[in-house]
Amino acid sequence: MGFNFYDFTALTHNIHVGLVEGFSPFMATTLEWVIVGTAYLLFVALFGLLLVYAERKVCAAFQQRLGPMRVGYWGLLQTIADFIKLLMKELIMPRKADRFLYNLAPFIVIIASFLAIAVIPFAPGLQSLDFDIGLFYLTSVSSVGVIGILLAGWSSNNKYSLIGAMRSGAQILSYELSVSLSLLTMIVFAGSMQFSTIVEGQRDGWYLFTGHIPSLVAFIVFLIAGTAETNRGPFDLAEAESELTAGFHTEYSGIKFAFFFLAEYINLFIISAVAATVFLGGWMPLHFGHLEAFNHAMDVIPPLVWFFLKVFGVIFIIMWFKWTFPRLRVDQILTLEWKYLLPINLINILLMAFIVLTKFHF
Amino acid sequence: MSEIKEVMFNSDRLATDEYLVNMGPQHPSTHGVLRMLVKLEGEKVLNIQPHIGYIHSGIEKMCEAISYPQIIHLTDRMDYLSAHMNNEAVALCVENALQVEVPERVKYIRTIMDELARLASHQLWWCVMGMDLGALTTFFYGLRDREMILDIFEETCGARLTVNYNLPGGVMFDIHPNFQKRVKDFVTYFRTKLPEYDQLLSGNVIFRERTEGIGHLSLADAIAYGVTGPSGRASGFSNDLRKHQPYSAYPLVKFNEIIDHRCDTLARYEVRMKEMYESLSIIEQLIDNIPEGDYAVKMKSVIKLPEGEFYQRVETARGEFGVYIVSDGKKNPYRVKFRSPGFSNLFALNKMAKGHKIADLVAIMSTLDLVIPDIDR
Amino acid sequence: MTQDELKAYLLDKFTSAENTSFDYLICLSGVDYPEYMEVVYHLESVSLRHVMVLKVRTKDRVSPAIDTVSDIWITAKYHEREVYDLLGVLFNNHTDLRRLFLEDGWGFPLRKDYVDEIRIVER
Amino acid sequence: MKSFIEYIVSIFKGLWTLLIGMKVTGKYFFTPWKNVTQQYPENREKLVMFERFRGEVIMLHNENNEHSCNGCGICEINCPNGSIEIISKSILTADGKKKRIIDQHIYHLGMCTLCNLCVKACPSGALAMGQNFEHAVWDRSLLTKVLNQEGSTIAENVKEE
Repeated sequence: MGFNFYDFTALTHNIHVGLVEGFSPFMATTLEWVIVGTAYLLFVALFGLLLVYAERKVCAAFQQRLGPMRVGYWGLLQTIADFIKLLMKELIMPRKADRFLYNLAPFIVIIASFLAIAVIPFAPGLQSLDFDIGLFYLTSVSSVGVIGILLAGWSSNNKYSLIGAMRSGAQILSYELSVSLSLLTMIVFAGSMQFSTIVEGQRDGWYLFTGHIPSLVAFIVFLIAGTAETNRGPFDLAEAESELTAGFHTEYSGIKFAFFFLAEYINLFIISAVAATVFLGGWMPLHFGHLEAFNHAMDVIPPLVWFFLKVFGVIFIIMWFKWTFPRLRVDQILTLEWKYLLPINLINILLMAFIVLTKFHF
Repeated sequence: MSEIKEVMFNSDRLATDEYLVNMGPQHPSTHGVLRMLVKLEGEKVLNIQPHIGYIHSGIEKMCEAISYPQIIHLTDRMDYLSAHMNNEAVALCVENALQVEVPERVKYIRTIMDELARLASHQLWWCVMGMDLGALTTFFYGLRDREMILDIFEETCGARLTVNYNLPGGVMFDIHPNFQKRVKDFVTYFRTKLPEYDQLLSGNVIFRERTEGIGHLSLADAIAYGVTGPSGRASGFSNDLRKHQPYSAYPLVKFNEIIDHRCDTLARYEVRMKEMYESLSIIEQLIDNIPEGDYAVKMKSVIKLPEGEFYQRVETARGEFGVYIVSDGKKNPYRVKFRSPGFSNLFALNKMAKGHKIADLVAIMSTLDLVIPDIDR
Repeated sequence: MTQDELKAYLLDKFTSAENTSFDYLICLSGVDYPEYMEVVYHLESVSLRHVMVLKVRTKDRVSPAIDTVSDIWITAKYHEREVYDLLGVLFNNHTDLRRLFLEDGWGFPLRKDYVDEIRIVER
Repeated sequence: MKSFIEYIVSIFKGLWTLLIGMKVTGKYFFTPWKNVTQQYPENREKLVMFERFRGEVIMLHNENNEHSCNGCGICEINCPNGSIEIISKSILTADGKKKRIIDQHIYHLGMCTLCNLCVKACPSGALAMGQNFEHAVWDRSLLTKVLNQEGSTIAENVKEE
């Protein structure tokens, strides 16, 4: 079984064929589930740790510091040490908390992130779900997470948590609109909601470049709304530590807190991955129309590397936002959405439709 | 459908309620152990009741048992960010009571030190202001620059924060030979960094949205509540004692009293930012002209104040600081009272934050620049 | 002229008359003297820039009481609470005379006869 | 129409101020060699405190293990916190006279506020401020120190009390 860095279709196909031949259909399906599930779990855990480390180092560099330096070479093992610490911590529950919902909330948050990650195309053949409504599915499952946040805030029986959860609810419900509309702009342009089609459509140039101004506007709006969607600064009202100590997860400790923490970073990854896929061509290498030599040089770099380069690029920009800007106030966050992003988005869709109709694109 | 409507508009079942939140004593944005009982309606602040005294250290009582030079090391610990000014207030009060004229050199050194301390305090305030508004990076940039001032303090005074540098009759040591060069280096360095502060925070659209028109404190209220310092000057209350009752070398320098009439959080922010420029210019005027001479006059080994009452006011980074000493002719004061700026400023918070959001409360508290040991004493 | 009228008249002269107008209360301190308590007001006029010190003695040292000035200068409300807290001077007509720093039932630590054997070490 | 133009302008102005802010942080991100962090235990060898730094009170001893403290107690009087205690003892001098000299100069570091008043007040210059700042100990009693070294004697040229 040859291993191809450029196309994983053969690998996944071979595994599938091998399983179907070796086991009964039911067993084969179950085993496939287990393998895919384990792969995603591993990926999420490791990538979450990596992102936490990256965030600390990036933030340190913005602030002229060094960041974690003690555990491992350049502090590489710091997040693992932190994770072990979180695992061993006592799980504390407020006496008057709603036991069932309090325990349920972190799982809802993290399950929502897991559901969303399923449709992300990492490389050709490395995607577990390839619907024809992929983008639609993604926007709908990613908004399930807010239920977890609301539950966490309400059930902990803490006023700070409740305020944080309410802020988060208002914020995510509003920004869901902007995320969807900016993606809708690109759907109009791409003509499909299926991730594989969208990526394939960017073979000759990323949508960010081929879609003229509307796609650039959509990209900026998506970045802003996506940052808000992940509850990160400058939109981190739900856990604004200078106002609400820790917002909705004030009362959580140990592994349950780790779930919230991990979910935040996985959401960051999802938003960046969607941005990379829809606007920056996913795993597709950088191609410019007729520059054959350049295009071939770009093809040498494996798609998986392309994908992660783009994802990290977007993640870096979102981190840059967080470590530069002050936090918005709750009414300003809604003003920004309803008075600025929404009208811009609506006009943007019109423009995009006009461009698509007149075929005024590359 | 009609049922749903009934439920939705039935005011009994949809009653809103006020609720109380204890912000503090352990809260990230109260800058110490201050507890505020905040009455909220949703996010809106209805009433704030500050509860203080968590780190009351009884300095006024302690002062009654110790001698005058020893008082100074306690005033360090009240408003630790304005330690020099607090010390100077006590030193000046004792000197005035004894009618001692300090050498010119002492006056210059004290003034430069005051302004350096004011800069350090405003830098820390700036970082914390950014942090309270959620821009964490400002904290590190501010502390980075503050470090240079603290190094200057450490080299000359021997300590970074609780310097205890002033004594009745002069200062504890002469300035270090490197002092002038270091201060000049710092002034040139900081002049390049201050515009960066503006780019990062002052000009930022989010920051302006968060501060403009928030926390209005009218001139009449500022006077009635006794809000002094930059917070009062942002309401148009001209109260800079460096201008009105100049002490030390302040009569010799030219500087502007920064007054703003916009009365809001942004005005308080900008007054402090402009004051940093004024402080730099005061230092520049003095640093090259420090006259030769003694760094202290010889005082008696046991300082006894004549019977009577003495009051001295100085301008610290937070506002007007007063020392009121009642002496009965012994070597210990009969009664010492400190008028601390933070105490009066704190209680105007309720007036300013009423009707705003919780996030604004944090921003307003930040611009008041409270130091809790200063309030509790 | 009764005492109240006198007070009102004097305070009116203080705060609003053109050549006095003491509108800014700098400091309000209480001092414990052997026979009486004294409350000292440091006043300044913002427009005219002159300063005045006003002293009021109480009749009694054990349970001293004087009228509040918090209706004239709002900041006095809190300064008076501090004086009450530390010296036990009662302020008549004060709207919110509670202890400020210490808990209820604590003595008045700034009085000269205050004894606290645990926390105060005599040298 | 005017308000519409203002609306558009405000968007671009807002974005511009945000970009300026990002420029500042970005500048520091891409110049990591300008980082200001000092890694403390690692740089212990290179770490030199300023000569006036007040870390603790020490008593100066010369090479013959002699100090210049005559036990006058002025430092004890001048200390605001009572962190200095002087215990003196009587000895018989060579010519048969009784003389009080210092036995132990006890210094409670845990109570000291490092205000420098004792050093300033000392008439014979026996005390000084040390630069050591690593005072952490497991037991509080270790913070009570005896400043005159064991077997040390008073230097000859010091004025008697």
